[in-house]
Amino acid sequence: MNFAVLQFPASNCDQDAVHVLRNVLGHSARLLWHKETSLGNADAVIVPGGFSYGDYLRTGAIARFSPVMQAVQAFAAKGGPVLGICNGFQILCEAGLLPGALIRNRSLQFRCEHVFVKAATANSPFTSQIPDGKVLRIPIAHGEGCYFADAETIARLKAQNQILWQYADAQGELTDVANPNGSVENIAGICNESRNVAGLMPHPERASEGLLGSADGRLIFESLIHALESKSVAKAA
Amino acid sequence: MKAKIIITPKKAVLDPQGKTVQNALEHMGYGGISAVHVGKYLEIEVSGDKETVRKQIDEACHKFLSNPVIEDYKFELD
Amino acid sequence: MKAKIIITPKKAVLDPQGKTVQNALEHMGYGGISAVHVGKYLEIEVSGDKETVRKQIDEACHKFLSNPVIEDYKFELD
Amino acid sequence: MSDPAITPALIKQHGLTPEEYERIQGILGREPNYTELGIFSVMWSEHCSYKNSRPLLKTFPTKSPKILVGAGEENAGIIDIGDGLAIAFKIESHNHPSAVEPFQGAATGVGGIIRDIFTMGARPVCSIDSLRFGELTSPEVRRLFSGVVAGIAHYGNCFGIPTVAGEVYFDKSYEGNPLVNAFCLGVLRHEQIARGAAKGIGNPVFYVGPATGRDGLAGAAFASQDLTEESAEQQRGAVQVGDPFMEKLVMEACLELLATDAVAGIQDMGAAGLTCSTCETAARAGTGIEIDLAKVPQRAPNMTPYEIMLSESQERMLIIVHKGREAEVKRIFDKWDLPWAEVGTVTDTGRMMVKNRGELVADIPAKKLADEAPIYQREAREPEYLKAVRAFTLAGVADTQDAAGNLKTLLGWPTIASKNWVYRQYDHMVRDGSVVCPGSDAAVIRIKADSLPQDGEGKSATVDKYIAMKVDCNAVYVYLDPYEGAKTVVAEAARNLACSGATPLGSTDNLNYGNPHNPEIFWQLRESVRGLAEACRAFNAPVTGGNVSLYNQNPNGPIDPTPTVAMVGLIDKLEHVTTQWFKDEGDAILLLGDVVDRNDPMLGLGGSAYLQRVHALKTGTPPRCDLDREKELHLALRSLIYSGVVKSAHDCSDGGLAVALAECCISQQIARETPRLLGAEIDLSAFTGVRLDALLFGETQSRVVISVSAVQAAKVLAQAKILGVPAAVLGKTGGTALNIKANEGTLSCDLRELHDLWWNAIARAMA
Ligand SMILES: Nc1ncnc2c1ncn2[C@@H]1O[C@H](COP(=O)(O)OP(=O)(O)O)[C@@H](O)[C@H]1O
Ligand SMILES: [Mg+2]
Repeated sequence: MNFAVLQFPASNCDQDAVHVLRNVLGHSARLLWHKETSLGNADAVIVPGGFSYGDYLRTGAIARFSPVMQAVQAFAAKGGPVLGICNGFQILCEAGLLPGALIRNRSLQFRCEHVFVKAATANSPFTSQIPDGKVLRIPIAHGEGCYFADAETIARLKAQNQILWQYADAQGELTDVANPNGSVENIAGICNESRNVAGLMPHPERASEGLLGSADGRLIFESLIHALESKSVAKAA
Repeated sequence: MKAKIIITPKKAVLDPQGKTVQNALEHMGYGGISAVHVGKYLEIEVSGDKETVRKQIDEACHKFLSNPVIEDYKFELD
Repeated sequence: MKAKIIITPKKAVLDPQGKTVQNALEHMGYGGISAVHVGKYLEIEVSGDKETVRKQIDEACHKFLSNPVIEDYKFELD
Repeated sequence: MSDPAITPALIKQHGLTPEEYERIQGILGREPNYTELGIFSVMWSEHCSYKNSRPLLKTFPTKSPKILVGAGEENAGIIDIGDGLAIAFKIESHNHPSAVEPFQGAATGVGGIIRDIFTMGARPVCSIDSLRFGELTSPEVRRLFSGVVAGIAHYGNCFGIPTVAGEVYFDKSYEGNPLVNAFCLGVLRHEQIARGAAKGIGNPVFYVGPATGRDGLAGAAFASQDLTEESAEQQRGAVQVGDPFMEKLVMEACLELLATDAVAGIQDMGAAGLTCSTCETAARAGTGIEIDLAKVPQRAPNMTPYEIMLSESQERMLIIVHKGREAEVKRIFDKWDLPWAEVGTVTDTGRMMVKNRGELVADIPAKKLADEAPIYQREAREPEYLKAVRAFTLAGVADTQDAAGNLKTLLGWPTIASKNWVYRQYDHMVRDGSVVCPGSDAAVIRIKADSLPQDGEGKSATVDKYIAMKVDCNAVYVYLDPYEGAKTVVAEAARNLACSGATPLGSTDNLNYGNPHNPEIFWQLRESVRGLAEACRAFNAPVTGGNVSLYNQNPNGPIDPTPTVAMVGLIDKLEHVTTQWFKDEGDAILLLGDVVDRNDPMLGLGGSAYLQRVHALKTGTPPRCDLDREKELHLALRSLIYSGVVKSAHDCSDGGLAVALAECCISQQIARETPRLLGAEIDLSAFTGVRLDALLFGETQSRVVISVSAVQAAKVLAQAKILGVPAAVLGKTGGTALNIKANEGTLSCDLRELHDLWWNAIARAMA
């Protein structure tokens, strides 16, 4: 498969995503500069983590106006899969591709640590390969990862099964101490209504090799690859 | 001319920073404080016809400078 | 009563945030902008005698709410 | 606005002595003007010229066949790691700026050291930090501490560099004098090494990065005097503000440009900004340089030549480009939306000529300015306090009656407690290479294709390599015995590497001291450098560079002498990477090394954490480190690790054996709020005739706790014997408590309680 990994000024997990897709999972992946207006032959888009534009003003606020994001909008509208990780999640929310917003962690501090994450549903191109009940161990690294949306939106997310990942404890319980940032409903990641755009704060690309302590994050990429290969998501080209 | 923009968190949005500042102030012995809200302040120096500028700033606030999901804004020109 | 506090980066001090927002606005096609400064806005709801409150807020701004090394502040009560 | 007249008062204000001023007149053959006076004052400050410390630095071992760029040659040293790859690393202090404005001071410290690394052509891949503050009971100390940590986090996280290791100490001597030492390591291929030399007469000189403001005016000079209210106030006027976003762009653009071969020389504008970068590049190449200040991008209106030359605005670089290749600079910097300006040319005059709108405002022989600062042989005198230190004995110190209580006190002391409050604020995993994260002895990172300056796309694949590193300094030991203490500083860093499975490649040091004009302080400096040099030689860890920060004293007194040492090592195979926590139930726990140094009258308790915290005594001769034995220990430990039997290895340092054992039981963190606790049953009754406190909390050097599967224990003992290292089985892992039995008493602690005390101590102190 061909992955396009977007590169904004001060993206800094872009190379990590390419590394995992290319060297660990054996697919083709290339960096796509934010001034580009076309996604080329991409089968899927990864919006990587980092501090696009220094996170100045608001996380993701400036990046979403990049030329490349217009192409992403069009790609997503045609059903092409888009996955935002950390800053990428923030950018997708700012761009309106995902509902809600990510605000300052409840602790007011940046947090980098492993957390446990549970898939709330297998019904998405990003979670289908995660075994039922499996608790993933994946790191987070963010200062503004507290997911917020108004009550109506949350109700809709729940009703439509759009909550994909939630912070949990080792047993899979959605406890308050397991929640590293104060997100409503322990939300770690969500998808849009058509289920082809998703974002999450944890970094699956940092948990895709045993030598880094966990390979659980691969399940998320493998779900996406599975979906692409079985053509259960549109090939928007 | 100067556009002075104030962006504040929406009432329904958790404002941990406001809460923390309030606690700290109480700790330091400042009494009588019932709420603290922390927001952003932007000052933009801009030239042009006042009405056009007003429209531009309003648009920029709405589309870019604030996020309507979590924030309210207001501004004045002078 | 409400204390409305505005904290801005000192003139001599680099304001990377302001500069980046200015560039972004220009990129989006907003013209005529010669400077952008990004600061903080605080709203404190507080009760008490106005003069005492004024003194307290001023002290809190100086000692805690702003960083006098790199920031200026001003406030009003209403 | 006209320049002030040069008066004796003005000369003094610039930190120059009358003799130094005469020397300047001699070099110029005339009176300097105001701008020139400023230029000399920053270049001849201790911070830039090392005028008080250079003779001592010459005694460091600086050579090995692997060193590609040695100490003092360039902005950072470079070491070969095989397969055509190399690493560049260096440590630097930002102490005074952090005292004035902790957040920005620390942030710009990180930014500065990162620039030193990519200036060499390397891609910065990780950083570490060494921090010191007063005690957390003071609100002012808490403000400094939280500001510094947030500043480091802000810069490193945004830039996208993992902060993978560090150390933090809290001691009264740092109250008002915080120490912030930042280290950065980068990776490159041998042929990618860039030089900070202004080569090629006629080549254009480019300025890239943000405009120059009045920030950090003469910061180098400020760092070279005592920290007083007045000196701090001066500096507050124009604090440097870091912009990590800008630096990330500048770095990517510079690495992209370096890959084109268009660059003849490159240097960052760090301390002494434009002044230092122009005269040093010219001096290195033996050329001259001419710049026009009118072309330098300026942020503030009406800046004077003096201000432009002395500004320390951040994230700026000076690039000398091969003539005819200017378009490439423009193309790449435009791509990254970065400001650039052509500001001058390389000349054959050997002079640094600075013009401003046609007028010559400075004209100085570059080499004399850069390399011929005065050198001082300062007077040294053994400090008075050492008499009492040496006279101190354990006679008046009663043995412990409450070993468990003491252990809890030590684990909950912020200096020993877990530093997770700090490193969880740092992104320590970005770049996908953190194999051992903060929380074990040394950090280990993986070097892979994208660690190189350019992405590696299309280039031949690289072999993965594993690099270990740690920074250490027990400054109390150094205070109590500068020579012996300094040896243990290096030994501890090397031991931490050995515990992780690594062999040292080299080291970088940061000498933090008080005012060198005080003979007692200069003695501390001289003696500890002697110890550092000897130990670096012993461990085959030559010094590739470093930094000197003197004048760390305020009206309340000087800091403890603090020579921090960051050591970097290589691990050949992933299987050799070892962590400190116990792994499985029923494993045998062994001690490599003597349980106590019986030749030490203080039994390892001199300067110990135990004496400090339990008896409120900061005295006694600190434990000696026999470098030969220490080296044998590391060799033996590594060979055991290579043989595949070692499941965990953790050295005994602050707090002694009991603290080390407790850390083996409680320091594995699976995830947020999820530690893995694994108990131990320890029997020390074979070690007779030693006080219980010395046995448990003594800090005898050259000791490592390892665990191996029970069936291997006998074999490991035998192997240790062959390797000439004392070894003993202490007990086995299992259960939910740490139980220690000794002749003089016992200790029994529930691990959940120990973990909570240790893990949350700093968070509680900060709440
Ligand atoms: N300032 C810091 N930044 C990052 N990591 C830190 C910092 N301080 C301590 N650590 C980490 O915490 C662990 C314990 O540190 P320390 O007590 O200095 O260990 P040791 O006694 O083995 O030298 C190490 O993994 C170290 O890298
Ligand atoms: Mg250690």
